Amino acid sequence: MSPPLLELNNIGITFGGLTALEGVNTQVSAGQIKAIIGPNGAGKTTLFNIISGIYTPTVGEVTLNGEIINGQEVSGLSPHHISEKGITRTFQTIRLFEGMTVLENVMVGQHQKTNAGFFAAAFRLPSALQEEQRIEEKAMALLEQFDLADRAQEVATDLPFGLQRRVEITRALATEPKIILLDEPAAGLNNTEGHELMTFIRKIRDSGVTVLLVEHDMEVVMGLVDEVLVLEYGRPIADDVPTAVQSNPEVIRAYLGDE
Amino acid sequence: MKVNTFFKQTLAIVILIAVVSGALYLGNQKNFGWPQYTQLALEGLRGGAIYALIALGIVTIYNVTGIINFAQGGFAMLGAMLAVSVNNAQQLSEMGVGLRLVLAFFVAVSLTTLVGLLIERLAIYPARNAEPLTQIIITVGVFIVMQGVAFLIWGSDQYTLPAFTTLEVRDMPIRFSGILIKAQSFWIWGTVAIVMVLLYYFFEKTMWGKALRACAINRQAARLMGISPNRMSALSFALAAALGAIGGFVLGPATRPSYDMGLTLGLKGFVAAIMGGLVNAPAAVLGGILLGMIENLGAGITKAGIKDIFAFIILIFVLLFRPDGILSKRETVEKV
Amino acid sequence: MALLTLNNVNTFYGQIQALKDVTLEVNAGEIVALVGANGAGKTTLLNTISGLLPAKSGTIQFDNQSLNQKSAAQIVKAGISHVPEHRQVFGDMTVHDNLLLGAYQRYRKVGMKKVEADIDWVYNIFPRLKERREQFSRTMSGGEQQMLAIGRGMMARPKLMLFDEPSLGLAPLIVKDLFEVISNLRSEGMTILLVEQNARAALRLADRGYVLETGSVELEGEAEALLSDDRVQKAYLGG
Amino acid sequence: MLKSLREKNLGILALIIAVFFVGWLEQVEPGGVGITELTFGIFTFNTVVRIGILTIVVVGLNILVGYAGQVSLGQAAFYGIGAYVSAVFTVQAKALGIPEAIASAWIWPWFLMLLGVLITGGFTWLIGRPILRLKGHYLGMATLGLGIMIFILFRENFAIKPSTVIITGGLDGLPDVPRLSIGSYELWPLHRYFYLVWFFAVSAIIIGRNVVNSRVGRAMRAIHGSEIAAEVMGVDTAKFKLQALVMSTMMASLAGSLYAHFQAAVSPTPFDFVASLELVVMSATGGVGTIWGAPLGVTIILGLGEFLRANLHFLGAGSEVEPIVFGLILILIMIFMPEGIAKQITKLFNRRKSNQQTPEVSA
Repeated sequence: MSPPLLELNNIGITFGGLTALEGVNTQVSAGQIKAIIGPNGAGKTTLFNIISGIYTPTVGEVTLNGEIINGQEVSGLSPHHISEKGITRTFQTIRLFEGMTVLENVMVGQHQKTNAGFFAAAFRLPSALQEEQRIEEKAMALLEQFDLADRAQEVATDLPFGLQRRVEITRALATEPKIILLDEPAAGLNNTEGHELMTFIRKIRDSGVTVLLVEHDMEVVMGLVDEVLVLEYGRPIADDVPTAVQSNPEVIRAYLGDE
Repeated sequence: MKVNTFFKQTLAIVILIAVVSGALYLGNQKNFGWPQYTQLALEGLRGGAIYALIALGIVTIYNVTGIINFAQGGFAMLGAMLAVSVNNAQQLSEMGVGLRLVLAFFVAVSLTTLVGLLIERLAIYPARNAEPLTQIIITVGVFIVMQGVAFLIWGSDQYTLPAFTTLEVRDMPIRFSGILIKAQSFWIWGTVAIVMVLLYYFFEKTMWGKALRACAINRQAARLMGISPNRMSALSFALAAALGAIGGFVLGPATRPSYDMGLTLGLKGFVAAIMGGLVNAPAAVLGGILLGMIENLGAGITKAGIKDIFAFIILIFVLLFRPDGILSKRETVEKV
Repeated sequence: MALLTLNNVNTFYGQIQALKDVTLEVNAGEIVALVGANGAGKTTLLNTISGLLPAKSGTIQFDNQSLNQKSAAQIVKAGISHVPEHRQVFGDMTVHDNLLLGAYQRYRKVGMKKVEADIDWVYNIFPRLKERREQFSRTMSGGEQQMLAIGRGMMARPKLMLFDEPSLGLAPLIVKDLFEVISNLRSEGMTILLVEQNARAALRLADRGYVLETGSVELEGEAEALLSDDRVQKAYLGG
Repeated sequence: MLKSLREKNLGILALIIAVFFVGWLEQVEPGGVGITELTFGIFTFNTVVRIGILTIVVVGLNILVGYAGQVSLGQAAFYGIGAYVSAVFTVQAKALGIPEAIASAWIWPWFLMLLGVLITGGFTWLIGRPILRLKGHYLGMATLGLGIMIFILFRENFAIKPSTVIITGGLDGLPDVPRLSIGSYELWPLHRYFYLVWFFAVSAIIIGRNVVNSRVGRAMRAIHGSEIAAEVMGVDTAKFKLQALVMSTMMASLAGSLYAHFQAAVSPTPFDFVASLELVVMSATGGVGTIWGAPLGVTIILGLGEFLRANLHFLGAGSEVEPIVFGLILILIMIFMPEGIAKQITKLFNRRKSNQQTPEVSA
């Protein structure tokens, strides 16, 4: 059997003596949609920050296709290196680039796929112009694919909230990732937008990108994902298919309190 | 990360050793002995005490409002110049010098405090939600206006204030085995010490002081206590203005006050505040004192003209190696 | 009679609508629990009541006066004390100073003597705080900090207290103590609006409850009835 | 996209026409009379040249501050490095032991201009990485400190050992910086120099515009929007911040050299801390995040200064009122138009546009 696409081995991290995560082990196979859930302060976003290389874990390591991409021994890697290797993400609070159009936002996602330097840009060398043309087409194609093409020239941060979410995800997809991390993609969306989002995420998976998401909206989680990892106080308490997690007494206790 | 920290620490130590040995070498070239070094350090301590006062004002405002106040040096200038005006006033020539100085002190401090309050209400409050860079530029604008008005009132002359001990322009030097200290230095140290004690009392024992601290620690929780951040912002500017004015007043006799004395003082105050990590008042005081001594020693062993450069060398080193201040123990965690 | 009434309140965080047409009541002398999953808008609701976040539309009535357009300070003065989430004690200040600041909006009116007497009242309820009166509050355990946050809220001598997830991050035994304290506060004549993620514990304590889901009230009723209602679990874990 | 490009080229074309028009005006009525009349006495020809020089600096600063989002409060010092390299190695050539044949060649000042740019760029490239790791206030303070350090070196009396010549001229500065020439064609009187300055200024605007509308510029703007989001998009943020800094300081140095040959003298004051802040103010007034904000901001601030100097005495006030009015206007601009005037204009424009489109949007 081939190794899982993404593997977390005994991840732990402490901040100033406080343990935020401890003993987190999990695997994500290619083509899956997997969710991380848990009560407030369980360490879900911290885990995302580790996978995307923003934090280095105190113990343990993250591997992608069997290669260690984050951990104490490879601590020099910045998030942009990890993005290059094929992991990208979105954020809990949308971080679209201010003042840039939807198209330009998505074109930034193509950054690694291009290499025009400073001088090529300053003097509009033909190579740079061709490259611009290429990634503009590529970005437009992505926008078409995810029904955003008619918004391409609008300033991204002026769009309605639900669309901003989708632009942010499309931008991340423009990096051509193997795996995309979505941090609370449904937060702040109404029911219609929530359902649209579920369709959208399935579309992403069908296009060959593995999805790992943090989500509170249980309707989204249960209706969408293949597996759920449940964290409580930085420790995993369940890692299973949704129906099993839903009836897991530990999980119910974590959410609702003792019987 | 670990390798990085180790490298940084080693580099810092190597630089420190290089600087100290370089300084000693240069000192030797000039045949410096302990008396000279002590003399330089003590003279530096005088400036350092003033920097400490200015840094305290900057730290207070920063803690409460998050604004770096470029006009802080202007408060010191205003304190000194207002004192000069009172002292030189024709109408008061009947009065004894000592009494006049006491009056000058109260006029300088209260008027400057009022100016601080006005600045906060008119220039800072309307932009309280603006970007930090915008706010910084506003305080720069305030400083330019203050300096411009000062030039209008006092011209470009350098004035004098009588020394507090002799009540004359010429101060009394005090000798200790080869070291010479002006009596005004003791007034400066004494005043700064008293101000520190009063500030401590204010922040620790009064409800206003506690409310200011609460606002600095957690603005939202402070609001839930019924503390208004807007009022605290005004209070912090008033307090900072008073601190600056006191500094300018006691420094007056030791320098020649003029309309443009604020810039350098303000900048040195920043360096001191940043040495303290911008939020830590006692560390800022220590920063001010250290800064005064280092720059004076540095100028002594090299050239007097480049005295100011040391402050900024220190500034850059502190920012690069100890961005949380010289006393900080924690490692900065990058926030997302 | 209703002490606090919210009518069709809508609140936004930037562009996100965090509360949608929320209508609820708290009667004098009640404990009302407000439960719901992460991100349901519970904290936003409390922040809207206490004036930290302005409501975009709708009315908030408290004790026969409107709270719309009132500043946080005025709302404290009107008699609402908000014990915020994550405790938010002033860490670099002593326990005693934290309590003093709790009386900030009224110390000039009632005088320091009365304030000190109130502090003794709080110390009586939380003897642990008295032991630690000169200690910096950040050096205390989570449970002690929560007690301090509550004591600090009590120092405003409010008619209504808002609690935001007081059980968060505390061991079950301490949570039990805490809930007992909250229940005792009611016997002292205070009205309580309690936000909890821990739905079962909160509903056991409360008279009535509201279940919030993505910014709107999905369910309301007697606490007893809600406890046995399957739809509550659904609101948390989906159906 | 193509359409918007054409619009931008139109702007540049208009600017070039304006430059030739002003140059022609000067030749018809020398001494700046034409300009002065046209602008109701605010601008002299001299000011127009200064606007050109400072535009180069502010275009660079706009890229750094407005696009890459990194504050520099010490930019005047880099402007000063260019000026001092040009001045010291021409005026003090003899004292520095530079052979007469080299120092008097027409190409020598041009070489120095390039040298200044390379020195400045090299210097900021070396020190940029650690400094740019700082953020917000801290970066502002570090660049401020750096600027003041360099300024103190300009001001200081450094003598070359055997002789007693003070190479930077200390507080008095250096007089008699030669004019530039190409071969035997001297770029003087002023209208010739004017064309040179504006050639560089227009080039700076074009290059700036090209850069910000490219992959590099997009990366910089992304960093401004969110450094961490840019990172996860694969942008090496440290690299692009450094590029923006190096580019902006090189532009500043180039402008500094032009300034030295324009004034035919250098002294420390134009490169001090206040000058650095004035540059930031120009950039902010014009509007950070637009290249056209640079010439606009420079024009407004310099024009304001000239206007105050020329007109305040009519109001019964002396020139000493100028900084006060300047400071007050600065505060007002920051309170009421924090995004700058260019942005305000664009917004007004867009609002009108979007008003026309309203039915479509609401459908």
